Amino acid sequence: MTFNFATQFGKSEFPNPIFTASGCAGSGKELAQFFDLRELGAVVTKSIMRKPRSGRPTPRMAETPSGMLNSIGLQGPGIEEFLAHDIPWLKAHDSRIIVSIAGETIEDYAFLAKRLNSVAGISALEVNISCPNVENRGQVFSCDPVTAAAAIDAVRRNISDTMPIIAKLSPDVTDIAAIAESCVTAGADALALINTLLGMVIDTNTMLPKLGGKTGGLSGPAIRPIAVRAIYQVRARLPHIGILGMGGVSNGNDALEMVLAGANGISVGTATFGNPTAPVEIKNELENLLISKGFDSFAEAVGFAHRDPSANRSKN
Amino acid sequence: MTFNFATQFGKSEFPNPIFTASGCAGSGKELAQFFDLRELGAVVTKSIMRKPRSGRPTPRMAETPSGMLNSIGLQGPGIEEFLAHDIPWLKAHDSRIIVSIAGETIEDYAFLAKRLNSVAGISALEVNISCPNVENRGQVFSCDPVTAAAAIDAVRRNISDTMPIIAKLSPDVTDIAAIAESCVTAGADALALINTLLGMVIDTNTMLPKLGGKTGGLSGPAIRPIAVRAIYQVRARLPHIGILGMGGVSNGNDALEMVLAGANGISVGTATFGNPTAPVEIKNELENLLISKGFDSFAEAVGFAHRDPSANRSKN
Amino acid sequence: MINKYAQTIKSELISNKKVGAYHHLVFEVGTMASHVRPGNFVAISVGGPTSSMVLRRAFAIHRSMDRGASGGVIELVVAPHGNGSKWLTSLPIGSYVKLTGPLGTSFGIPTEQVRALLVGGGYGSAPLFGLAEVLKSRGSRVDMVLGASTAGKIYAPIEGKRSVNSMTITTDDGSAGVHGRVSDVLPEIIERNSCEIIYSCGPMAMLAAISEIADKYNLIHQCAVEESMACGIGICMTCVIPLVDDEGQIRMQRSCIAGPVVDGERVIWNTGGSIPEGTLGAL
Amino acid sequence: MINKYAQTIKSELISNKKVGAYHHLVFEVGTMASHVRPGNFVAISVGGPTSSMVLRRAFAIHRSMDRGASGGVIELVVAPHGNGSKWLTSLPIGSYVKLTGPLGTSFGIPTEQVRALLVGGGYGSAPLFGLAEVLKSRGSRVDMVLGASTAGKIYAPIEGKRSVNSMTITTDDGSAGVHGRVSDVLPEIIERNSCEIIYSCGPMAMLAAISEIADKYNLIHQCAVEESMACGIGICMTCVIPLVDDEGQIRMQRSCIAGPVVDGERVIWNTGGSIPEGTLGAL
Ligand SMILES: Cc1cc2nc3c(=O)[nH]c(=O)nc-3n(C[C@H](O)[C@H](O)[C@H](O)COP(=O)(O)OP(=O)(O)OC[C@H]3O[C@@H](n4cnc5c(N)ncnc54)[C@H](O)[C@@H]3O)c2cc1C
Ligand SMILES: Cc1cc2nc3c(=O)[nH]c(=O)nc-3n(C[C@H](O)[C@H](O)[C@H](O)COP(=O)(O)OP(=O)(O)OC[C@H]3O[C@@H](n4cnc5c(N)ncnc54)[C@H](O)[C@@H]3O)c2cc1C
Ligand SMILES: Cc1cc2nc3c(=O)[nH]c(=O)nc-3n(C[C@H](O)[C@H](O)[C@H](O)COP(=O)(O)O)c2cc1C
Ligand SMILES: Cc1cc2nc3c(=O)[nH]c(=O)nc-3n(C[C@H](O)[C@H](O)[C@H](O)COP(=O)(O)O)c2cc1C
Ligand code: FES
Ligand code: FES
Repeated sequence: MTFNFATQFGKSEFPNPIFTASGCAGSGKELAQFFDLRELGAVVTKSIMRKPRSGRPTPRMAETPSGMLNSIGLQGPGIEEFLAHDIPWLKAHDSRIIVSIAGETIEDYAFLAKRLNSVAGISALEVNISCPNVENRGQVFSCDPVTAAAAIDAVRRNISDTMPIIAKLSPDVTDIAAIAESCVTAGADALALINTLLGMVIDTNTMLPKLGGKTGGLSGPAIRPIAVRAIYQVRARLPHIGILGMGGVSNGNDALEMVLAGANGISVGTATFGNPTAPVEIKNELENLLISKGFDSFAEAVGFAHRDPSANRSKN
Repeated sequence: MTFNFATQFGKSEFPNPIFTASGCAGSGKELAQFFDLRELGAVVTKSIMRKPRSGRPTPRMAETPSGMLNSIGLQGPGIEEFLAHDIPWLKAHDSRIIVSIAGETIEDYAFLAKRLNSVAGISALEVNISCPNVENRGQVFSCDPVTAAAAIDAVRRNISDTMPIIAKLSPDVTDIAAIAESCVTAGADALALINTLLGMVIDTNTMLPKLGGKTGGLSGPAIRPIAVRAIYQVRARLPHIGILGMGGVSNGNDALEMVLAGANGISVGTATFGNPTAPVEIKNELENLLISKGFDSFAEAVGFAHRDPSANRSKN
Repeated sequence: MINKYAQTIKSELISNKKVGAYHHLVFEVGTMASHVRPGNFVAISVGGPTSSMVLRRAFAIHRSMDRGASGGVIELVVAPHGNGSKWLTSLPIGSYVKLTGPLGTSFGIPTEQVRALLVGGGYGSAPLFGLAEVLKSRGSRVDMVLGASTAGKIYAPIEGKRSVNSMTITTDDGSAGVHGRVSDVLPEIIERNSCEIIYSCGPMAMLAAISEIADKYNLIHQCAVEESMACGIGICMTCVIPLVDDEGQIRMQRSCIAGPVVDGERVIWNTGGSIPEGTLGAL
Repeated sequence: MINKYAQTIKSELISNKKVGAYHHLVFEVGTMASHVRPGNFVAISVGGPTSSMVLRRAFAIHRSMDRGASGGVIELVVAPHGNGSKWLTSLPIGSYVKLTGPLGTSFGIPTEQVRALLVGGGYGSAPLFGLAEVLKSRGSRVDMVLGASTAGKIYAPIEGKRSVNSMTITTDDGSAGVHGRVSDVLPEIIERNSCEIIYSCGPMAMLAAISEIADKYNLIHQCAVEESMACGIGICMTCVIPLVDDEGQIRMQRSCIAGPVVDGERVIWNTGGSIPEGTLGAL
């Protein structure tokens, strides 16, 4: 019997569960110089906004122990240029596409969903709600179950029922499972866990914050235990929802950890910065690990760590 | 002129700002085999509870990238045995003492404060409110401004006005500055920032959570950017409050980062596990760094990263 | 006071030889060597100055040699297991590591002659050879049983084999010695040699099985336990095991300072991943 | 397409020599060498397999040598700055590193003869010598100015010095050459040699000062910029600088793929840590 590596989010199928992470794959083109994008489950695009944005001043990065901070500030060309350039290129190269969108107002989310509704060739929408809400003192949408749901609701109402919505959550909250539940009630098919954690580095030479934007998002292996915990908690609360796991996955074993915790797919972000072919290597390693552990399909392994250990249903 | 390394929390003075971290120095005795405890600003004891507790099952630790998880579960002998053995030993060895207390109910906090009120030789109380509240579905006290304040209030009412209270907060919250404010209003003189972040590791051999207690607290260098951000945020909101910083400090430069962000003192935890003499080495490195940067006193450096960079009041 | 002689030093690796599944490592440790007792361990930093591994690794001291003024050495037997031990076993000689030791309790050695049975599992044999030497030097009879999953995981240097009165080997796969577990052969050896005391070191499950046998024959059983350790010096509370104290109270005690060598009778074995009923917090 | 020939390889360090404040490193890179153009850079993983440093470090390629079937080499000039570059410069020869290259844009080289002025600051001189060779091979005149804070930080190998028509050195502390900055000596050299184009590489403040001079004399100015880079291949958006595009629109563009070599005229210098007014998001 051949191993079935496929996965599903909402109504969309993917031949394997390894994706890029939003904001960590450029527009796809740049990575395509290192491997064929069709090898991945899908490319998740950088979060695209309504208007072009120049982002935050440099320096925009600081390396931290087993991680990094970034303060890109959602730099991007805006939805129109994105649809004119990036999407056609990805389609022409047969890449499966998950479009990540971000807004500053509920109206932005509605607008972006409506605009994308008419665009063919998109497998799912990832809705990045870890952005400051300009109408609410800059509080991040996903920090509150009500604003999180409002953003998801705005997307759901403006896009086809068959388009899977993956709500991307911030870990900087008191109860991530509650936010997840609220997003699902509002129409999300899946959760993307986790976005970066808010962090800061102070440059001890200048004795000032190192990043131009002062604070930045912490990513990389340092945050993996937080991500695994978030995935495990949300899987426990919502046994049947889709989960796209991410946060510090650097090899197949890391990916397996998240799958066992409950992820139906894995996005690879920071690891790609250190190694351009990381997503493909991780895909191959994960497949080999799952086979060596005796799983017949990827789906069988999802959430396997939630089983009762005394039942001893371990593989092999 | 000699450099003034002293610091203060509430009405208590300490000859230098380097402390142990609660739960990371045993009862003091064990570390005393590696250096003289009088060299430190103070020893912060493990969080002591009303009754003896056996803690969580093993394994209680998992190493993570640049960090570790622990799930000790507040194992301890209870307040009476602690007062009979640990405190007299520390006093006999002339160590300055900060007692950390933890409770499962508001009444526990009140009881512990009352019990400690009659004990001489304590420089401050650290109130660990990052513990599950058994009366409120096990939600951690410091996850909510109301329960956080209630715990601090219970301590304040039962202890002398002159005893400094340091409220120790969990970073696993949406708005740590709001919790900090609430604790200060309830009578805290200072904040201890940060306790561990909730994390999980899954053992890919057993395909089950690695820790006996499933989840654990993440500490070590991995979390330093989160700690620096929390300190910076709370310092910005509460310019005149005391802050005891901690989270991944492993050398003098790390300590300096937290001081510049706003810490009036630094606790060293996980670094001591990897190197028993870390606290003393960090103390010496920090002092040398501050002197080399032209500061006349430790106090001058606290929060220095908050200055307006264009004003160019940099040292040297 | 435990760890009375513990020091933290920079130590040079002067020999690194692969022996079966293990690496035999020799470190220069200066005066530390003179304080080592059989059963003690060292904690070593791994991965170098920019390592992502923040915790030290614990290794039993296989043997120590005090060479007076010229400085002593310790020998370790290390299995390349995870990233830390793999890093250590791949170090070229001449490398330096940060090392703290000697740590923990040691095997209690009677001053009179005894008939001792030493039982080791895998690299658990490492501390037993130093112990055997001391016992022999006091005129005791020493029988040794070493078990492992397979032949390559039996660590038994030739000098070591020669220094004991008898040596029995067991392997789970039958690739060397008796096909089976150490517990399969112990009763016969105990009876044949009228053993009076068992010293053991190895995986917890093996120690539990030996404890049962020691119980049955009413023998003293000193065993070196192994629990995940974050600090090795008694300050983190991660390494606890349930031990019965003098008043009969079970307490979660630190295996790094109340152990690694403990009285087998005092250990609550087979807790199945939970805290035994009636356990109190440790001191 | 940028980075068309970029490969990721395991590369052996075959020489590591300290030269003043720098290390001159030589790596075996096989066929990669044949694709290197002056101005390209490589990104190297640091710290080994259990490193806490997750990002690669960028280094300009000093020179590359294609040796056909026997495989090519590249040379780097590396300042031991932070943990990553210190790790790299302390590697013994025979070590392997993971390396991706050649990356980024290269200096544009006119097919006709030109009178070129090459200006380097600190290790910024590294890519200029390879460039000088190509220019000379096309019959161009090459004048070179190197500046640094102090003599030890001037990197100017003897062969390199010989291969240019003139070499001027400046140091901030006067320990070698002219006491002052490169910008102090440029006008005179430009006028004396009727330079037509400036190629530069060094700290941003120096490049800004050179741009001003290039402007004044109406010279083409190709400069290799240096911004903090997390990926080096265009996927992270950390390395952006404000560049004016063909339509006159300022965009935050990635210096790792739109650069490191850019047209000095297009850069908005001295932004004082903020985004220039009217800037749009990059493509
Ligand atoms: C008292 C004592 C004596 C030991 N003596 C020896 C010996 O002589 N030879 C030998 O090969 N091994 C010995 N071990 C086991 C050895 O410490 C572990 O194999 C080693 O720490 C694994 O580290 P790693 O980085 O390779 O594995 P990883 O799994 O990556 O380690 C991750 C973390 O878990 C801890 N850990 C993992 N396994 C163990 C374990 N079995 N015991 C304690 N901590 C563990 C590590 O110290 C580290 O902090 C001993 C352990 C103890 C407690
Ligand atoms: C295109 C380009 C070419 C370069 N060429 C050379 C060269 O030929 N020789 C040389 O010695 N150095 C060169 N540098 C600078 C070199 O990349 C940094 O000095 C080095 O990355 C510092 O790493 P570290 O670990 O020592 O320092 P750390 O400060 O510990 O580095 C932390 C992080 O910041 C990044 N970083 C720090 N300083 C710089 C910097 N100046 N530029 C970009 N990223 C930085 C690092 O890559 C790393 O991710 C070049 C940089 C760029 C962008
Ligand atoms: C440089 C950078 C840019 C990012 N940009 C985005 C983004 O535009 N939208 C988004 O939802 N997440 C963004 N992220 C977060 C990642 O998608 C991912 O959630 C996070 O980095 C954790 O995964 P990792 O540790 O594998 O990088 C970004 C992360 C990095 C490091
Ligand atoms: C093993 C262990 C035990 C701890 N026990 C306590 C405790 O009893 N009370 C408490 O307030 N914090 C406890 N902490 C948290 C530390 O005091 C500290 O806040 C945290 O570890 C971050 O600092 P570090 O990275 O320097 O360790 C513990 C941490 C560790 C690693
Ligand atoms: S290992 Fe830390 S107390 Fe034993
Ligand atoms: S360094 Fe990542 S885009 Fe330039």
